Amino acid sequence: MQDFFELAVGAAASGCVYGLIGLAYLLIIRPTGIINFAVGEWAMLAAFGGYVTLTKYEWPYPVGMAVVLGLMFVVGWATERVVVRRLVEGGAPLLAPILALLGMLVVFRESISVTFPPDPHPVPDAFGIGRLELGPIGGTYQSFFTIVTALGVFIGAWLFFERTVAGKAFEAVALNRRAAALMGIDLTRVTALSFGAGAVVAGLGGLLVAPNISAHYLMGVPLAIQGFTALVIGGVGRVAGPLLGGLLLALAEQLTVRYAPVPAGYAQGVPLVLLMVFLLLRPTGLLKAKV
Amino acid sequence: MSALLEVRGLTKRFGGLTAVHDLDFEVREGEILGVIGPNGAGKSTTFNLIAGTYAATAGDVRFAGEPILGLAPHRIAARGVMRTFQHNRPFAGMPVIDNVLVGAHTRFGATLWSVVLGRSRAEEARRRERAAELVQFVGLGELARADVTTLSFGQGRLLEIARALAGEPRLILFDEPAAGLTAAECARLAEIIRGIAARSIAVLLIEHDMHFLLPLAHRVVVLNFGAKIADGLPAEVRTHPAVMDAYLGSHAAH
Amino acid sequence: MKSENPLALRATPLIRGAGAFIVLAGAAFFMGDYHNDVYRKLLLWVTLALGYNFLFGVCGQVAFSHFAFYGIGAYSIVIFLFQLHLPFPLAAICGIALCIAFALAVAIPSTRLEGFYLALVTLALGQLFIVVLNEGGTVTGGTGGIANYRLPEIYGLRLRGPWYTAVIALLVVATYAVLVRLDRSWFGRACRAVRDNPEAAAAMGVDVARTKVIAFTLTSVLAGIGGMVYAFVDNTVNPPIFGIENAFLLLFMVIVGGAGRHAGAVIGAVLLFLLPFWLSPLVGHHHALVFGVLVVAAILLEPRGLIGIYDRVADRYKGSPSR
Amino acid sequence: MKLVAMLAAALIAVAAQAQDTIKIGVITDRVGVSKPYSEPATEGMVFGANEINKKGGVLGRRLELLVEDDQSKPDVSAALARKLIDQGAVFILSVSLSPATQQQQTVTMEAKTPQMTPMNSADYLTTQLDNPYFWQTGPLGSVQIATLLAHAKKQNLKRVALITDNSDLGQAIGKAFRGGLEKAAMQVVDEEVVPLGATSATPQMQKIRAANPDAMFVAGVVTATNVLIFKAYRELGLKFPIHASYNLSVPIYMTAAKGLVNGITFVDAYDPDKPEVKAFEATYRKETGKEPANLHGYGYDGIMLVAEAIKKAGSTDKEKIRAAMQSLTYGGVMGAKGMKYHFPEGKRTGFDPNGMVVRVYEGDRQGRVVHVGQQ
Repeated sequence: MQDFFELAVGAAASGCVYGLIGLAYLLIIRPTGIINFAVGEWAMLAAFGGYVTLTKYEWPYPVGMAVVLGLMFVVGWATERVVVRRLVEGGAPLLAPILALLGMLVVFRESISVTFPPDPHPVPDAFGIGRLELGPIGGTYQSFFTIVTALGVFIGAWLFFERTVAGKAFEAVALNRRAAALMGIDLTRVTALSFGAGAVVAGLGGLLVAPNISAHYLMGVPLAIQGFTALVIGGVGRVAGPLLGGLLLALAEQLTVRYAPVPAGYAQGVPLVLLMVFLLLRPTGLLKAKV
Repeated sequence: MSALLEVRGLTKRFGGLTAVHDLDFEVREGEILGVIGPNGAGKSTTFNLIAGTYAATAGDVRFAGEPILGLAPHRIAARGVMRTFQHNRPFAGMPVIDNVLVGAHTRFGATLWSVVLGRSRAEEARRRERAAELVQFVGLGELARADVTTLSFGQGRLLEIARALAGEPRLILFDEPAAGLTAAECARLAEIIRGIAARSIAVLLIEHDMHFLLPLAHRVVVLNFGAKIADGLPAEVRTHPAVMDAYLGSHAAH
Repeated sequence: MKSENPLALRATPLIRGAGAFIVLAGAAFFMGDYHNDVYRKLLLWVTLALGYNFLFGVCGQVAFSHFAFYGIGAYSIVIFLFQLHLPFPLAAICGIALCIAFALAVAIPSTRLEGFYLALVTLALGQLFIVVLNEGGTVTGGTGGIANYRLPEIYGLRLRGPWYTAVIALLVVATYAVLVRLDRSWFGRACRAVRDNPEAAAAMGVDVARTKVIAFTLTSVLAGIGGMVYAFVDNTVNPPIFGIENAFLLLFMVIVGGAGRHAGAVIGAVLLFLLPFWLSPLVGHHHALVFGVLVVAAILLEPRGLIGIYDRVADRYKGSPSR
Repeated sequence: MKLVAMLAAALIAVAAQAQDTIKIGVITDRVGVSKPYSEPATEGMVFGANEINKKGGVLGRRLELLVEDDQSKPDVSAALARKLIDQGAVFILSVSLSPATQQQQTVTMEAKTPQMTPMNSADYLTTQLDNPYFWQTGPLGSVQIATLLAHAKKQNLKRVALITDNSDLGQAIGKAFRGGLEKAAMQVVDEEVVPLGATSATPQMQKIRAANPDAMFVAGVVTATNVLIFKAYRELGLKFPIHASYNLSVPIYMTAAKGLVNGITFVDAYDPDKPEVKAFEATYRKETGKEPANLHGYGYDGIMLVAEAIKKAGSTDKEKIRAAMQSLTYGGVMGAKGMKYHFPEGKRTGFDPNGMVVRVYEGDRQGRVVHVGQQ
């Protein structure tokens, strides 16, 4: 049982990371409908940012983190400006920006690949390596830090969409771009902001998970797939969707390994099978959109 | 004349709201039946129930004596009931003539196997010729090879009609065909619908605009609040007090 | 029309196909070993791109299982021939049957899903396939795959070198012919209708689910047949070939060339397959970066694919109004 | 007539020029999954070729490396093998993915061109295909586990756990490790796989902890995944000893796994105290200004072996090179002191089964050799 609690904390931390990546998708899907598979590469960029600022130059953690996330906003904004805006304003079908961003995935990955050596680069834990015990629940500092940070981001995102005028503007754009434009909402600005915010959230996910998985040039695609899976399981209808989906996915992955009586090599296939079954039974995700 | 389409006790509830309540009417062979009513009278719901887009809560719809309620839309089309859409829904990636050929989908006899072996060319040519005739019939002859995205709204509506005709229907369902058309286009549309009836294809016309519908329809059914409030010849319906009430009431509300 | 010789009419596409085959296959006999090898693999990519274009470009289904089916075809023919020792035709039929069974098993439930949900299911399937290959023990040879076999003799002939290239050329031409015929039939139009507007397609009598299932199964089987041919290109099969990376590359090929257009798929496959071969000597290990930039640029400048350039040029010469 | 004579003269000149160098093909991965291992090995080869050329080359001719990038794609790899053969390579060195090396073999076997991998360690490379033109001098997974077990003999292990990743080499070495452990009559009480893309290895380590083994064997070769495993090991406060594959011998662990590797035993093909290694490292630093590592050594030994074989053959005739290679005995940078590559009785794996060493991490540093060979 102690194992279970310990595992639950670690899995929750992984799930929060998947959730953050899922949220990065969601922030962009909401106003634009664009599925951006390059979010995983954004997480990778931030992880490398963490390596440079925190490991190489040994800046204090909050400073390094703030600088990296600030840069991520610029990266997201620039991605929209250079790649997406032209296609959206040119009236290209929705698939065109999705695929252009898939191309950007290659560009981001290869930029890192030619800049840094191919080995994994260490990124430090926020509070060093250590364990925190809260009654029966025990886990690493980094796990708790990840969970708390991610929850903070999700609450912030929820408040933004539910409680602020700007959030309503995002929502309005999501429902109907033309009508939103008539209402005086600056579509271009909303789109650019959504990409900036998406990059920050994905980057945060990358920074939080990097102490475990290290920063390396092939880390992006698995995160992109895990985040997308979280999004699909949870549903795009609500802000909490990706978080719920991420937690479920991480629990499924890790509990399978720990408890399912399948040979080790096949354990990695179990979440895939679960995902397929889940999609076929409930293609709209767990949380339905509010009507 | 016998009834081609019989609607009996048709009811549809969305949650607590009854959109259509215990509706009865019939469409006879070769006639133009108009269904009118103010906004929110349940016209569109009725249409979608017959076309198979919505599942009914209760009732029965028979086409040529066979029950069709609850069948998937493509099965209803295969029986010979074709439809148009109020908001044009062309297949954007195809030229006009190919759009019309999609309408003939259920009339192709060639199997996939014979297509692969190249044995279906004669049928394809025959159907294409027939589709060209229909394009001509609705007046889009010169645009047969054009990209559908270049069509005007009115031309798009005509394409909807040609596409529905290509399915060799015995009944066509029109969903507010005059909506968004200019007066000249409406006149042309009325002419085409008469031409369709003249080919002994029955027409069920759901329409908001009385001025368009009444001169065209052979018989009229009037709906309000999901129920039938009147039916009969256009002349009778025009002066029916309940109808005037419903329409004036609805206009007053605007 | 009727006065013409009906035989001549019927022979035209056959002659065109035969001509294309002779050119494609004949070219192999003027190439060295290296170019022949690249050419063989290129032709296989073209086959895959043509099939994937039908699924994605014509029928609008985003799936990432194409390489899994390529792998099912490749592995099944090898396993049936050299482990179960079936005769060649029977092994081929069993391989195709296996592809059909898997495709139906995926497609029938998946038609309930729209757009990217199908993508996710097939993405999971693609990853699962690799897991199974790696864990398959002696049946799949694990990570090392299967090697040490040769194309069996058929009527005392063993096709090698450019002669085997000719087999692949035949595959390309046949795939192209089948797909073009389907595309120009009621089935192709139904697929495009389903892609453009499923609700309107249903109203026109198109069984949307059935159309999707058939398109998915058909293109998956074509991929499987391609895989069977691939198995004898290098006489070895191993898991990395059938991974997700290649599925994404296939998607890029169809997009860059022009989704929904057979010629576009061919252009995309040729360009993107050969690009690393050209770029690598020029820019060294930056070639993958340049590849990415070129793909993005192509989509930005020609969202409808490179075939769009051809269309514009053709329009200008014909003098017909531009789109 | 004059024209023909001129053309003929030109042709002869071209042919003579082509005769000038001996072309060695190199198939590496510069962008794909094998890049972390392929790049340093290739650098080692380039360094070695330069060294040979400075000393006058082989048979009085310069070595020319034709380097091709297969992106870790086996089908591309086979095509590149043909390209290199078409361009006149008399030998091909393969340092990309194991399946890529395997697929190249289908070509070299047909074209009767000598091929060697100085680094790939999957056992199947020489067992699946009976290719007399192929050699492997990377230390096999089966040798790695045997060496580790010989060193651990005095620990009297009975119950052991095995963990690996799902990369193709990780799986192949995992398989070899399992075979070795079973052969040594140990009970593998738990076997785990950490897939690529996993964000935590805690569940695997918990399961191993529950199985309570005497020691854990790490067969994985993906550095990032191994770091993840060691992190979970530390975080769970586990104490059983770790014996790891040769992947732990790459120097990156000293920086990428700071504070995580102390006390881990690993098998290596490299002894920093060996005179040949000291000489190699000194000249490498001097020539390139960079710090060499064991991965460079694999590539360096690879090109040296090829040069030796050509020298011994006295010709660039592929058949003669093949015969020379098969009868070669050569001591290089890699392996324990005094180890020599050789291919006795037609064997095509050249790394002496007793040529591996065992080392232990001391803090973040890779310590000295504590054990040699399988005895």
